[in-house]
This record gives sequence, structure tokens and C-alpha cells, in this order.
Amino acid sequence: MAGAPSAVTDLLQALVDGLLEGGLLALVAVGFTLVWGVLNEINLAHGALVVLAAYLTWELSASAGLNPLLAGLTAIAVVAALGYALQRGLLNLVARAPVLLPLLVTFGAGLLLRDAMVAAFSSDDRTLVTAYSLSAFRVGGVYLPVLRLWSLVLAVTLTTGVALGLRHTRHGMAIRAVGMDRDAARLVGIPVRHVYALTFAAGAALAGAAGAMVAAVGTFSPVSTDVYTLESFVIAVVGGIGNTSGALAGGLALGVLEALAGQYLPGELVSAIAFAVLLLALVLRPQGIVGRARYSARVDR
Amino acid sequence: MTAVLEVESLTRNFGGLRAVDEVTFSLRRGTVLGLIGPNGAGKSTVVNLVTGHLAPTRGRVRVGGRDVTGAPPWKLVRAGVARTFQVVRPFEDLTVLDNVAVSAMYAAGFPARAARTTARRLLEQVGLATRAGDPAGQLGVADSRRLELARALATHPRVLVLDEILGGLAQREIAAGVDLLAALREQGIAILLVEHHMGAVRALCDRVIMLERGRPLTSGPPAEVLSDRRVVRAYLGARHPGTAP
Amino acid sequence: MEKTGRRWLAGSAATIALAAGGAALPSQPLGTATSVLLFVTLAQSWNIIGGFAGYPSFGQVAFFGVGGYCAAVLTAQVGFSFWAALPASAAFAAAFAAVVGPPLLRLRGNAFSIATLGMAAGTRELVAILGVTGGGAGLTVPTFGPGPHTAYPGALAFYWAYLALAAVSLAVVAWLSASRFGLALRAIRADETAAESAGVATTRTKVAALALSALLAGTAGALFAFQQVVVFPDSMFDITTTTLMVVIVVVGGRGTVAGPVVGAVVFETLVTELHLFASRLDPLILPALIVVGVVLLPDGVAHLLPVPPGAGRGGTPRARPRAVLLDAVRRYRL
Amino acid sequence: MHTTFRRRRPTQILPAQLALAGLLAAGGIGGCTSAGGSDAGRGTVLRFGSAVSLTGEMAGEGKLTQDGYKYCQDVVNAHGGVTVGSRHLTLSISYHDDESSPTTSARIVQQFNDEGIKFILGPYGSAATEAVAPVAQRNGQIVADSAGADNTIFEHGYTQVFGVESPASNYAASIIDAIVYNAHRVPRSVAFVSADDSFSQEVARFGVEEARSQGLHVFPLITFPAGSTDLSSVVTRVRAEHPDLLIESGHLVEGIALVSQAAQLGLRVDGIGETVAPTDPGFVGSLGRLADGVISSTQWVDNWPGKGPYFGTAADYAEGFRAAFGFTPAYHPAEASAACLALVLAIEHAGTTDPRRVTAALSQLDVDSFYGRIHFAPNGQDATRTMAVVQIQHGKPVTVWPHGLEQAPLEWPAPRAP
Repeated sequence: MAGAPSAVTDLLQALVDGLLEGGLLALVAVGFTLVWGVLNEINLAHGALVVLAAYLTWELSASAGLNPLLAGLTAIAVVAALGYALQRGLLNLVARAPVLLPLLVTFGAGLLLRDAMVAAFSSDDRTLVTAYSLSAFRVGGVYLPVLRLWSLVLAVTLTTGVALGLRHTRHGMAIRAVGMDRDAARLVGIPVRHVYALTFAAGAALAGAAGAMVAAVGTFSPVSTDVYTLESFVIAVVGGIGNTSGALAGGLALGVLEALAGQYLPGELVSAIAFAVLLLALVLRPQGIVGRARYSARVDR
Repeated sequence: MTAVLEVESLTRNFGGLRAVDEVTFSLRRGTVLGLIGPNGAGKSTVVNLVTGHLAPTRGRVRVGGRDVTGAPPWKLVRAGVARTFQVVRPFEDLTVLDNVAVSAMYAAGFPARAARTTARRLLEQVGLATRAGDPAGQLGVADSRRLELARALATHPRVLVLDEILGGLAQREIAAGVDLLAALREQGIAILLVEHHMGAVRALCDRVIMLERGRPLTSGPPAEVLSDRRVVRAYLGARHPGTAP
Repeated sequence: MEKTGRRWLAGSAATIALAAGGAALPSQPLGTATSVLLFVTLAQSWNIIGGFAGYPSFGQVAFFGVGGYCAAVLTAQVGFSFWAALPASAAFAAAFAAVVGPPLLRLRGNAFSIATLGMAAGTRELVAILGVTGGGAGLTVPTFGPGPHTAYPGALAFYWAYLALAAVSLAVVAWLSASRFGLALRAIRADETAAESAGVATTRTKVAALALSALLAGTAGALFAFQQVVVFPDSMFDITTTTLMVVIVVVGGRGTVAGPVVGAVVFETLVTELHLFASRLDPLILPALIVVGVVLLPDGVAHLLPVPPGAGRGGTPRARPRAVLLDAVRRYRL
Repeated sequence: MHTTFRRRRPTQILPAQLALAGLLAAGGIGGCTSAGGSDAGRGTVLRFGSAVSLTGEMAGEGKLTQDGYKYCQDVVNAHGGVTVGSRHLTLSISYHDDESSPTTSARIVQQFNDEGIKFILGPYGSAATEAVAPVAQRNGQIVADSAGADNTIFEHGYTQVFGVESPASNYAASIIDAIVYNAHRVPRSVAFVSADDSFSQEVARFGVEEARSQGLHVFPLITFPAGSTDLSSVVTRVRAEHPDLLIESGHLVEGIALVSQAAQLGLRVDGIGETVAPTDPGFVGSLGRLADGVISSTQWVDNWPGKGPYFGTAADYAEGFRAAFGFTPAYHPAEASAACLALVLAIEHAGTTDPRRVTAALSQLDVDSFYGRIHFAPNGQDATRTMAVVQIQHGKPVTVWPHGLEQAPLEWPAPRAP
């Protein structure tokens, strides 16, 4: 393998980079697509939740000296609790309003969170330098940075975990029932307000996991909140709205597409790739690449 | 006299399911054609195909001799094919008057002022004159049906497609409805009546088509079709051998 | 119906004439007033597609940015005078809307909002890549120096320009509200399928509404570009600009004529003045106002006013404002 | 984390509303600039205004610029303030944070004008300076530009902007010269990567020209969105080309990202040259050992030749600054103090605070200083100023070029992190 001509290794490296990158993108997006699919709410604060978790992980492990794993878990818990409060206290007030209103409320909340982070953590870029942040496996000419591998593993386990959880656990069924018809769900005794907040908290927890991973793998700052929100909805649409396993497929697809673009297209075109993908997906295949969008009825409401 | 509406081997598939299979009929001015059959027989699909809400997989639709197959609803309604909806679809936050005025302006092409006078006249005709200023969302079931009819009439139609317009109405309201439709037939409007209420079908229809699982089972005058054994079985299922005839 | 139309136009013209007299304002209040007028135009432009037609576009800033950049390119690269570039930029923005409109307007609800959000972000990336627009480095509208340029007219001239544009926007929406076109848009908002069965060519009507709204937003964008002299992709295509337009219309009253005006005046003045007092808190003021405004006034202030200004003829008599407010919040609560 | 999108310029942080409302305040009554301009100095205080980036992308460099201005104010006032004719005025600089947004810098300068402040100390970065210039031009304000090196600023025909720093064209070119004239194993090929803001692209363009004239093979330029923090796709492409030398033109954020990801993805080059980033204390702070060996061009070093009023020699400046701020200054604070010094000296030479007469004094200014010779070409740019080149050795930037200023020999090929 080591002797493979460099053109091949470069392609392989681009593909590997794409997959590892796609893993993280999927991780960021899965919480967003869950909330959109079930609650028909576009959570424009999703990116802010990701970055908040990254900051909490950074603060807990870098300044408080906590073990990074523990720091990450605490960050996830805090962000999930914040998510629960945001939905229960605020978004439930406009849950039955035209879709535009929750969109505005989450936008406002996201901006509030981001500006609070600027005030609290300043807007410099941060990255968590851990013991193995630079180590990488070398297979032939191809580099596999360890941490990014972990983000792919985490992405796969969490997205499948969420998909299975939705189908087989009691809470999962309650969430899906509320998603399909909240009034009917209420009739059979499901505490809809609680389940709404629970779903949003689950989405926030997933954002937290992504944030913890971002802290370890990449550099982040308050400005990156918008990047993560934009990417989440591109992947949600490409993967199929509300379709958590679709988020994994969408994330990987976008990751590989961008890595290839980064390799073979002029640099500045890369950032336009995601939008081209979004518009194409919305116009050609609103139900996403993983078959029927679980709540395709949502597309027109 | 050419038919106002001609439908030729109309077919529509949803994936593998054939919802409507080779339906053919024609409708002349001032006549009423009944379309009956159990739920799921494909009646509403035929309505959607004829009014442009669905494009046929195969077959042709002609209005006044002109081929309009696959045209969008707004072109069809301007060609003279108006419809009411099985589940009423009022413009809830517009006034009852404006609900009707929209059809007059856009389907019939009246200027704003004339459209509103026509709308007022039609509201009187269907008995909604007193509710003209109220938001349409506040109407009850019967009044909403009257509004649907008024909106369809405001398009100055040649053909009126009524999708179970009498459904769920009290006996007194059905009688009033049948009189109203009979009057429209006298004015020369052709009506395609999709209905379960056999009394209204007998009273109004010149001919009836019986649909079962998307296919035309039989057609003819109402008395003949309604007594046909196959129609009874389609609606009520086969007689259990042991019971009385 | 004709009477209210004429009365409304006369009324607004009078108030605007009065406002023109306020030119003696010192520079800080003049800045606030100018910003309010800009947002009256932007809010009315959003109101046409988001309020009347019920299509909540989240990409209006794309038309604002396209109008602004078109003016910058025409003046900086082609040598137009700004006053010649202004109408061209407005038309270009409308044409841009007519092109991106049809595919987007096939979608509804959240999918439409997200698609327009994506369209606006995509347009920004495109502008940041193109050479002619100066890419990420920005572009300067020539107001000085040897080459063809348009002298900078000063703040007062811009106040009057935004005033005129706000008056035009108000008149357009007032006309729309009383016209056939407005009625068709309201029908589409209420029930698009039924509207099509009533003979409304829905796609064509929606695209026309988007183009009209882009015309207003594009003009505002061109004026804004000239005022800033140097334009950057991030300042012309800032998503928060769209959000502000939307919030102002929501808080003011969707689908009404006066709603956006009320919203713009209340919201703008509040934010700008608060910014002066609690400058340490200032980054948090705007988002907090967005959240509080939307949650407390989901149907907008205009519906609380005793007389429903142009909210559709013959509306039922208004209940007491407080009841209407609580009712709106209760109606949308889970 | 691959930053797929252009990392939003900090305008994203400043809610558009403030940007818009504020920007429109920029339209405040600026029309009536009477010939004399309100003479802010009539009292006993001489007020300068400075829009500087304290938050957002450029916050790191912005703060250093502010330190330079503060140090200038302290030293000038310690020497009894600015002597204008017979009066001694205390220098007072007011700062507003432009949150690294060029449109906000323009608004702040307009607000200064409304408050009667005609003397402006330049914001950080070419984009902000480009946005401020037309405002100053129409208000008759003077901009002492300390960090806007982009040549295009001086091509609009403005007469109110005076830049003390060497033009963008020298940034990459001096790195190439330092290596070619110094290295034992002269590199045969070089790859250029550049952020897409106009300053970085200008720097890259002149760098490519210099590299070709020195006979190096130059790979096609790769650009990336300004402010990107994930350059893995850029590094992968450069690795495929196997250049001997990699030169990046951009600011602090991109500089850090490139070096760390180059290590992560195993890029093999004889050395990396970067503009701006390595001379910022934050660079070594975040990269630690990885920073060693990186080369950068700089406007000033603490053994720069020259001596002048208020600050003495470069060494005196560095010594005084360290005493006041606790860290040895790189070139950002020095060029800021130099811009402030130029404005102060021009006012003293003009003997008045009338902006038009001070502008004339600035255009004729030709004086030696801790920063070397300060004088301006007709278009306001200090066209003849050259740059020095430093290399990070054991965590410290050390001057390696030009001859006569070296504090240590150039280590080439650069030491590779273990």
C-alpha cells in the first residue's frame, strides 16, 4: 500500500477525510433533524447549543482540569437541561402558531446564547490540545487522525442509537406519537408538553455530544454557531427531514463531497457546495436520500 | 349537440395501485350524471382528475370539445369546470363575500366591483346573504356547503362537479339542496354529482355510473342501476346464504 | 372599498410630509429615524410575500444584498452614476426573484423558509467568490477621485431618500391590500388548493408577489450600499437583517398595511434607544426583544388597535386589546 | 472540524440592527465641515479618535494596536503633552470597539466627526481602513493608518489617509528573499496559500512574482475563505504537490490553523512562511513547539535602526513598552505608536490643530524615529519602507534578515516538531 502512486493515496485521503468529517457533520445534524421531524420546529439555536457544549467541555477540562470525557458528559447534561427549559418555558408558547414563530424564537434564542458566549468566553478561537490530539494512524499514504476517527464512531453509534431508541423504547414511541398527531397522543394520555420538552432536550443532548467532539477535534469560536446551524439543516434536508439515520447518510455524503471539492476544485468554491446540495435536494428530492421522509406530510404544513 | 364534458378511458395509478381504471363518460348541457360506489371506489380520484388536481396516467379530458388533459385546476376552472370539495375549504380569514368574489374575479374574470355584486347575488341565491360580512371560518357545516356552492357558481361554470355536497346534512337541508341543484340544472348547467345519498341521486340524475375498485361496474338510468344485484352487493356485501332474501 | 383606499393613501402622504419637516433633527435621532424608515420599507417588502401570501421567506436579505451589489458593481466597475444605477438595481433584484422564485415557491411551511435561508446564504457565497463583486475584499462605490463618481449627498439626503422609499412601499402595500392581486394573495394564504380551484394561477401570482417584494428590498439595498460607500458580502447579506424584517412584521401585524409601519417604529426606536442606555448589555437587547416580541404578540400590535387599519374590509368589531393579546398567546400555547 | 462555510466576518456577532441603525447614523449631518473644523484642541486637551477591534476575528491584533496607541498617549503626555504653538495640550485618545466589522469602523469614525474629532488613529486591518477612508475624505478628517497595508487603499485618490507601514507587496516578497539569500539548501519550489481578503491576496500576488524572479517553481495559488479555522483540504492539496517551501498569507486565525493541521496531516516541507500570525504572541501561545521554525515578515524589530523624539531608539521603545505592558512588543504595537507619533509631530510642526494645515504638514513630514524613517509618498503610503524577517526559534521570534539586523542565523530546513 505504501508504494501506491500519490494520486491514488490523495484520492483515498480525500475520501477518508470526507468520511471522518462527515461523521462529525452527521453528529452535529442528528439532533437538529430529530427536532424538525418530530416537533416540526426549525431550531436555529442548534449551532449555539453545539458551541456552548464545546465551550463547557473546554472550560471543564482545560481550566478545571477535569478528565475530557467527564467534561464532555457534563457539558451534554447541561446543554440538554437548557434544551428542556427552552422548549418547556418558551417554545411551547408558540408550538401551535404558524411555523414562522418558533423559527423566530429559536433564532432569537440562538443569537442570545451566542452573544452571551462572546461576553463570557470572548471571541477568540479555541482548541482543546489533549494528549492524543495530534496522533494519527498511518495506513499506506493515508492519515487517520485518531480523534476524528472517534467522532465517526460516536456519530454512527448515536444516530443508530437514536433511531433504535425511537422505535423500541417507551419514550421513543411517545415522541413518535406526539410527532405524528399531538392531539391524538394527548387523548391516549401522553403528557405532550413534557414529551415536547423531552424531544428538544434529546436534540440538545445530541448537539452537546457534537459540541464536545468539536472541542476535541477542531477549533471553535462563537462565530461558528452559524456554520453548524447552516450545516445541520443542509444535512437534515439531504438526509430526509426527521430521519435520524438519514442524518448519518446525509452527513457522510456532504463530508465526502466537500473533501473531494476541497481536493479538486478551487478553494473558495468549497463553501458554495453545501448550498448547491441543499437547493438541489429541496427542489428535486424533498423527502431526502434515505427514502420517504418519516414525516413527509411536514413538507407542506 | 356536443357534450360539455367528455372523459375517455381515464386511468390513474398511485405506484402499483390502480385507483381509476378506464372510466369513460360524457356530460351534456342541463343534465346530471351521478357517480356512485362504496368508499374507496375512486370517486374522489375521478373528481381530482377531471378538475386538474391530479394528472391522469392515461386517457383524455375534453371540455366543450377542447382537450384539457393535464391542465392545472385554474385553467380548467376558467374553461368552465367548477368544483366543490368533499371536506370544505373556505378562505377562513376572508369574509364570506370575498370568498365568492375571488372566484368571480379570477375564474369568471369580472372586474372587482362587478365581482362583488355578482357575489352578493349568488349569496342570496344560496341563502347566505345575511352572513356576507362574517369571516368564512365562522360558518357551520350546512352554511359552509352553501358557500362552496356559491363559490363554484361564481366561476360562471359550464360543468359543476359536486363531491358529496349533501354529505352529513340534516334531512330538511338535503331537500333544500336537491331543489337548489334542480334549479341549476334548469339553468343549463351540467352537473357531475358524486353522492352516497340515493334519494338525491334518484331525484336529480339522468344517468348514473357505478364505480367499484376504480372500474365502472355498470351505468344507466338511476332506477335500473340502483336495483342491479351487483351494485347492492358492492355496497352491502353478499347475502349470507342462511338469511332471509 | 374605494373610499378607504383613497383615505388611507391621503393619510399616509400627510404623515410623511410632516416627517419630512423633521429634517432639523440632530444627527443621532436622524440616524434612528433613517433606520426606522429603512425598516418600514424592508418590513413592507417582506409583508407582501410573508404577510399577504403567507409564504414566510427567510431569505429576503438576498434581494437587499443583490440590489446593493448591483448598484456597487454598476457604479464601481461600469461607471454608472448612482442615480442611474438605482432603478437598474431594483429591476435586477426583481428579475433575480423571478428566477429563483418558481423552484422555491413549490415548497411550503418550514421547507420554504429553510430553502430561502439557504438561497440567501448561497447568494452570499456566490458574491464572495465572483471577481466583479470584489469577492471577500468588498467593493467601493466611487464617491470621490478622478474617475466617474457620484458625490456623497450627506445624511439628510439619505433621510429623504429612505422617506420617499418608505412612502412608496406603504402606498404599494395599501394598493395591494385593496386590489384583486392582494385578494388573490390572501386566498393563497388561506387555502392554496381552493384558491387554484377559484381560478387563481397560484405559482404565477406567488412569483409576482416575490418579485414585487424584491423590487422594494432591492431598492433599499442599493440606497444602503451607496450610503455605506464600501460594501462587503457579510454586511449586505446578514441573516439578522431578514430576521428583523420578519419580526417587525410579526410584531406589527402580518398581512396588514399599518402593521409593519407600527412594528418598525416601535421596534426600531426601542432597540436603538436601548442600545444607547445599556450599551454593556447591548448585544443581548436585540435577541431578547425578538423572543419577547414574538411570544407576546404572535398576531401583532395592529390587531390590538381599535380600528382594524386595512386588515380586510368589514372585520368583526375588536374586543378589548388585553383580551385579544391573552387570546393570541393562549391560542398558540401547546 | 471542516469549516464548510466562509466563517462569517464578525458582523455576524454585531446584530444587523445595530449595524444598520448605527450605519445610518453614519449618515449623520457630516455635511457642514466648516473650513477650520471645530478646533477640538482649543481647550487644553487634544482628542484623537480610534475605532479598534476589541472583539471578533481581529480582536488579537486589535488589542495590540490599542496598546501601541495607549503607550503613545502615555509617553507623549509624560513629556508634557503636544506643544501646539505656545500651548501644551494633553493627548486624549477615545476608543470604540468596531467588533472587527469594517462597516462598523466607518460608523464609529463618522460618530467621531459628529463629536468634532478630526484626528483618527487607523483601525486594524486593510478592510476596515478601506471602509474608513471615504468617511474621512468627505469629513475632512485625517487617518493615521497603522495597519492597513493594502495598496488599493491608496489608489482611490484619497488625500486624508497616511500609512506608516510598508506596503502589502513586501510582506511575502521579503520572506522569499530572506530564505533565498540565507538558506544553506535553497528551496527549488514554493506553494502559496492565501485567505481571500484583499490584503492577503495582494501579498500573495507580489510573493509569487518575487518567487518567480528568484527562479523558484511556483505551484498554482490556493485560496480559502478568510477566517477559516479548518484548512485540512488545503493542506492535503499542498501535500500532493510536495513543495520545498509553503507560504501562507492571512491573519492570526488562519496562520494557527494551517500550522497545526499541517502537523496533524503530516505535511513534509523544508519550512513554512506566514504573514502577520507568527509575530503575534497568541501564535506561540496556541501552537507551542509546533510554532518553532516558522518564518514571518515584520514591519519592525526591537533592534531597528533609528532614533527620534519621545521614544528614542527601537531598544528604548521595547524597554519602555515592556515596563508598561509586561511583554516585549512585536511590530503591531510599534506600528501603532509610529502612526500616533506621526500625527503628533505633524500637529506640532503645523503649530495648529486646523485639519487642513495638519494634512499639509503630514505630507511633508520626513523624520527619523524609533520606527525608522517616517515619510509619505504623495498618495499617503510609506512606499520606500522595507521589512525585516523573523523566525520562531525555541518559542521566540528572532530576527534573521536583513543583514546587519540578524540576532541569530536562519535555521533552514526548519526544525520539524518531534
